[in-house]
Amino acid sequence: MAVMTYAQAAQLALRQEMQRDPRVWALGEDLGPEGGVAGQYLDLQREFGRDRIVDTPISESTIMGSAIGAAICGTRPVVELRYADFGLCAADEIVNQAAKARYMLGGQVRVPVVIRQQIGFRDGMAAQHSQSTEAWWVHIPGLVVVAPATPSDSHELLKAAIRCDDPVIYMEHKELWTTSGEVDTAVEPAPLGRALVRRHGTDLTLVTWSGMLPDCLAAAETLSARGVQVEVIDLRTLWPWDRDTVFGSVARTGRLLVVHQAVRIGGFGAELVAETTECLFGDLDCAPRRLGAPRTPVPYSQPLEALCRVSEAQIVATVLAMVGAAASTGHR
Amino acid sequence: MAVMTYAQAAQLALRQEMQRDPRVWALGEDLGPEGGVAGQYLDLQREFGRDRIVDTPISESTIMGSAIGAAICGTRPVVELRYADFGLCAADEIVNQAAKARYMLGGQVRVPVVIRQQIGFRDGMAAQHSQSTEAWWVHIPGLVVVAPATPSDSHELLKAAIRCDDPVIYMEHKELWTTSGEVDTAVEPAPLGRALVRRHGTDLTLVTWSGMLPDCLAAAETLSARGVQVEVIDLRTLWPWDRDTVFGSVARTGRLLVVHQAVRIGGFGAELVAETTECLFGDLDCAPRRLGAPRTPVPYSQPLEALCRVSEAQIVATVLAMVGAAASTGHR
Amino acid sequence: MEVSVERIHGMFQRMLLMRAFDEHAGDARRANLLRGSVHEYIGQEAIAAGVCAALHDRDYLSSYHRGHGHCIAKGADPTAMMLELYGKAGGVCGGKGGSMHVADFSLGILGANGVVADGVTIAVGAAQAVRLLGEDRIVVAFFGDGALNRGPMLEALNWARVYDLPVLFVCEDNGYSDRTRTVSVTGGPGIVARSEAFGIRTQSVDGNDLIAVAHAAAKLVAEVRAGRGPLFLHATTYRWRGHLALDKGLYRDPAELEGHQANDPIERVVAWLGAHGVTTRTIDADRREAVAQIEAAVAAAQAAPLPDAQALFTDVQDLGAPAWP
Amino acid sequence: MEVSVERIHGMFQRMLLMRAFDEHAGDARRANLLRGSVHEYIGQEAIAAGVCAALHDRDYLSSYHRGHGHCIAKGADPTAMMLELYGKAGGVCGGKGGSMHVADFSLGILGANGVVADGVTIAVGAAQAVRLLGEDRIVVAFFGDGALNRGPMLEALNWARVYDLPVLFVCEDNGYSDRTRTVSVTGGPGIVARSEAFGIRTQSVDGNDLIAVAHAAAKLVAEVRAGRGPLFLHATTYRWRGHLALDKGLYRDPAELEGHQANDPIERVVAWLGAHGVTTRTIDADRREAVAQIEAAVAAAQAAPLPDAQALFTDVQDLGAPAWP
Ligand SMILES: Cc1ncc(C[n+]2csc(CCOP(=O)(O)OP(=O)(O)O)c2C)c(N)n1
Ligand SMILES: Cc1ncc(C[n+]2csc(CCOP(=O)(O)OP(=O)(O)O)c2C)c(N)n1
Ligand SMILES: [Mg+2]
Ligand SMILES: [Mg+2]
Repeated sequence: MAVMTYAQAAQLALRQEMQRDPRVWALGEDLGPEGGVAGQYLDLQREFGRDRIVDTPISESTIMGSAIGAAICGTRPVVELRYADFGLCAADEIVNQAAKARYMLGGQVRVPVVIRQQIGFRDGMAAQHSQSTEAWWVHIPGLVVVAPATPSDSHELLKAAIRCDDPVIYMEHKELWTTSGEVDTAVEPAPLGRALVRRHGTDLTLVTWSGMLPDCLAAAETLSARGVQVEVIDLRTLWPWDRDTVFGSVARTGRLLVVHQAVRIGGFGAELVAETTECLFGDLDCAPRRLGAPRTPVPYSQPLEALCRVSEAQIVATVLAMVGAAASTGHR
Repeated sequence: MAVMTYAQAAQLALRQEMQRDPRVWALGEDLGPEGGVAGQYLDLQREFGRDRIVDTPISESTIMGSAIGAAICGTRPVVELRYADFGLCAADEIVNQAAKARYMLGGQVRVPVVIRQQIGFRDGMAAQHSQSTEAWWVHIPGLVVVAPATPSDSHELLKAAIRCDDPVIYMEHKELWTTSGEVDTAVEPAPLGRALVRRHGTDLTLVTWSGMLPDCLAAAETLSARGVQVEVIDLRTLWPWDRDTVFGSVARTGRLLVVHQAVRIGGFGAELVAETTECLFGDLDCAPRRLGAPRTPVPYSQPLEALCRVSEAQIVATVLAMVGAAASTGHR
Repeated sequence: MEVSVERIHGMFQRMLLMRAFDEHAGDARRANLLRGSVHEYIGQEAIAAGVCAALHDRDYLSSYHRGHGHCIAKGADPTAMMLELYGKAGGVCGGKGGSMHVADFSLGILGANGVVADGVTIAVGAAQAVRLLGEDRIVVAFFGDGALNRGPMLEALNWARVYDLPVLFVCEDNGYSDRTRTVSVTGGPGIVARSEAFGIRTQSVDGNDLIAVAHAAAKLVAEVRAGRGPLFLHATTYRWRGHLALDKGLYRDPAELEGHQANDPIERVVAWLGAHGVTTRTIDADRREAVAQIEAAVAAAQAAPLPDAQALFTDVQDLGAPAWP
Repeated sequence: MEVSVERIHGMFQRMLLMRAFDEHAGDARRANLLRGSVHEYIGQEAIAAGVCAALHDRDYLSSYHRGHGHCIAKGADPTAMMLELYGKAGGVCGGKGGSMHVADFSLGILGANGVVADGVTIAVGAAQAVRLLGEDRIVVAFFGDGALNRGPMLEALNWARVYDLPVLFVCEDNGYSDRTRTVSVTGGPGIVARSEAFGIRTQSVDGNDLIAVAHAAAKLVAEVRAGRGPLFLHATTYRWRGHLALDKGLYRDPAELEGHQANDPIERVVAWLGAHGVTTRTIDADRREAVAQIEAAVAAAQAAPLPDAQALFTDVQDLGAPAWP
């Protein structure tokens, strides 16, 4: 065990995997000079050389396309696309090639590539550097989607993603890089697709992931003091998501709230709510709800950006309304 | 009134708008030689010249980027991206520039551009030429999303899209090009954002759009013979979608089924189900459901492709299950 | 570097196979026996034959939408390919890919591709894998003249030069990008100037002259193998058919087509082989053999079973069910 | 084409303003008074000043992430820009854009841009609009050396040539792409070879020499205006600061920086103006005036009100509510 930041944990995971498997390598812009925008590649070029920590031209299409070629030919590339916004510059390669190659070629190849794209708001990065696009990738057959929320998961899930034989969209949150916590540095990575119950509760199931986890836990704390016990589930893997954990919880609590930083309309919360409603309609005590950003581009100015964020207060108020509404109508 | 195909109606709409407004023009690959892949630009280059029907290089990024520049500088471009799959080659330009320019620049500009992307299966086009990506665009603030299902709408909605001052993702379905029907050639375009009830019914609300409309109407016919009256709503505009019409109907029928050809997981059906559940929970007689393609790439082989399609039989069975389930548990 | 008559004869036989394959594929598509997009390679066969003859089985090849010829030239089994076009279970991709995705990984064929230029970015990545794994292979990327206007293609040229990758780029310049004349949408001095601007030495060749292509390819492939890549071969040619089987090519002047048909790469090899002692009888036998082989492939394809329903759900990805109840 | 001392003097004043603006912007970002990414233009001012002096107000300009200088050079109000950086309601974009999206459409400034090269594709489209509307304007697109490796940039060069558009491309070659030396990720003979490969006549200039830039730009702009475009200006320069305000630039040799600082484009104009009869007193007054103007802008920005909450929901799009209850 060691205490380290989310960025350090990510660096350690990649380092360990590169030591373990010579086929693992990474490519992207500016990985060498200062170890990436958050230091998540710090010192790795020194250790593994310029052929395994590859500094690339500003060529997102080819960064992605070449990684696909390298993946189907026996290596395991880790692609750094920096911001999820720039991930859109490689959307064609991700969707039309990486996600489909195995299927289209009738299983002749696999595409073991990790596609790192940072998501979320941070400090006025504005409309072109703040998006959370996880819903897009969940919709695309062939992709696995992972979003770690803690230093421990930053370590463990990156390792798991690197060992996955299929393309993994791996979304790190900009605001989490500097958070720190305990990391079991010797851990064997857990299988992808498992959620974690971060807090147990009986009154309502709150499903979240990535950058919203701290706010959700804080809200749960506040609510606990007011007598409402919220079960907080950190989804960790968005595709495939952990139905057993979520459904098991909702079946007990009868209430579902999904919280994410992405735009609410068309976000992944819609899928979770729709699927849960289809499967557990009879168990629901009130309408499942979703909280997310309004359907506006992310503004630069601080007070406006703040309004786009789901706040702890909003979570608390929503939970109270859901619990109260159910209380007033009683079990149906 | 005239009888014409969906492709002819689209051609007529563009022709009329180009005659009406000299700032309207179109660009894309192969618009001139044979009038586009479906003849939807037939003869227009002859009428309007190569400067207004522009044949472009295979440069999706610049097709889209240049249209944005031309739109903010006083013209009204219609962009032909051919298949929605290739639309991904311009995802960055669509999302990071077209959708956000007006907002980021504080309202200094508008981006009146129509972005045509064909969706859907047709006859073995396989994994890279069959996708329906409407859910992606609905999730992006700044975009309007339109999907006509009939020749009449192919005419009317394209005109409306061209007159819209914001970027419109305009999705035509490959299988609809050759369908024919009555078109009021002199019609003034209706406002975007209005659904049409294609069939009235009292037992269940079926919401659909684009290529699935014919199958849904056929299923409704079959169901009617079995005593189940389905209300079929053609959404036409996916963002903003017509809440009044959908909610009004669901409030009456108590049941919602969404049918689309896109992958079910993460599709736009999830948003419709989630939002309707949040707003009309107390009015629902059974769990709302969604039908869509499985989460697999689209296979080439005919029987496999057929299995990806939502069939009339599947719609009928689902509706019967929903109506029956509700009947057995009674109004709650 | 001299290429023997025997080897040219072998390449010629492959060309006949490509021709027969696509004659059938085009007709079958027009007869609605096949589905989707079928892009015939007819008229361009000398390029695939000449280039692939210089390759080893272990070398990688990436192709584009007009990909049947490259697969055959690299040694793929025409029967398994034909099954693929017929969407059958035994097809090279189990019937799930179709014409635009034919591939045979056991022969290093990374696949045809439905997105213009994407195969090229994949090819440079394959070369990076070769480098990283210390393997003795090279990579050949085929693409059309239209691809040179797509950003990813141009990025990939830069990429190959930056990392000095063992790639041979082969541009099959048939003058058309779909229904548009490529020259009308291509600025500046042209394709060779572009590749050279990225520091990639480029050679032009008459792509309808098998002997010339074979010589050029043998030299360039040897250089790439020796670590002097990336290099670029620009081969001029012409496609006889429409852009795809259902395109009648009406935007072309019939005289233009006739001129090019008179320059049939197959008949040019026939003449050369004749001049080098191969008898008409042998050549006629070759022709019959190619047609017979494709007829057998078609018969096999037509008789073969369609995929099982459950194939829909295999090879999507290891994690997660493609369809929840 | 001769550029008068008076006009050079005017350009010099703009350079001082750019310098003062970005001195403050960088410091303010480091002091966390500003947010997001702030890319200082310090050291590159002669390019914007020299090029924009050749433009009319009605001409269009598109910029990139390092965009403050271009806006000032084109005549944008530094106060409204500073308000934007401070996220204030009266900012050029109402505080919703910030440093990476400064723009003033009334002066033809289409905006800075957060995505490398995207401003260039927008610029060629602006030129298409000019053509279609029969307007008398030209378009200037500024971008960095790193952009030349992005596909859309290369596509846009082809595009401008194919349609013979009235565009002047201006590459500000400061040797770095973020923290990476551009030469290490750029294959072949370089930038000029690339633009010329697309048939775009290209001129190189010492981008730290205002006089040279001004002369070159005057000539090239006149040519583009006369319909002889597109053309390309390749201006070599150096950025003194890190890639962005929070980057200390530790990957650079301090000696490299010092060498370039000795080549300060501002001090070079000072020397030239001195040699052409402008007094030290005048120049000192200019310097004070620039600093004073920026100080006033900062004071105004700091005093100005933040946007109202409802600004969040304006200018998204005409149809549909951004947030349903
Ligand atoms: C990114 C992308 N844009 C457009 C298309 C549609 N398309 C398919 S082939 C083709 C023309 C390609 O021309 P070229 O590269 O010269 O190859 P050829 O067909 O002549 O062999 C086009 C535009 C596509 N498949 N991918
Ligand atoms: C498509 C895209 N990829 C990556 C980035 C991140 N990024 C911002 S600026 C930059 C370097 C640009 O270098 P150059 O074009 O030379 O401009 P300079 O910063 O030197 O002025 C990079 C990689 C981006 N903004 N957009
Ligand atoms: Mg071609
Ligand atoms: Mg630079």
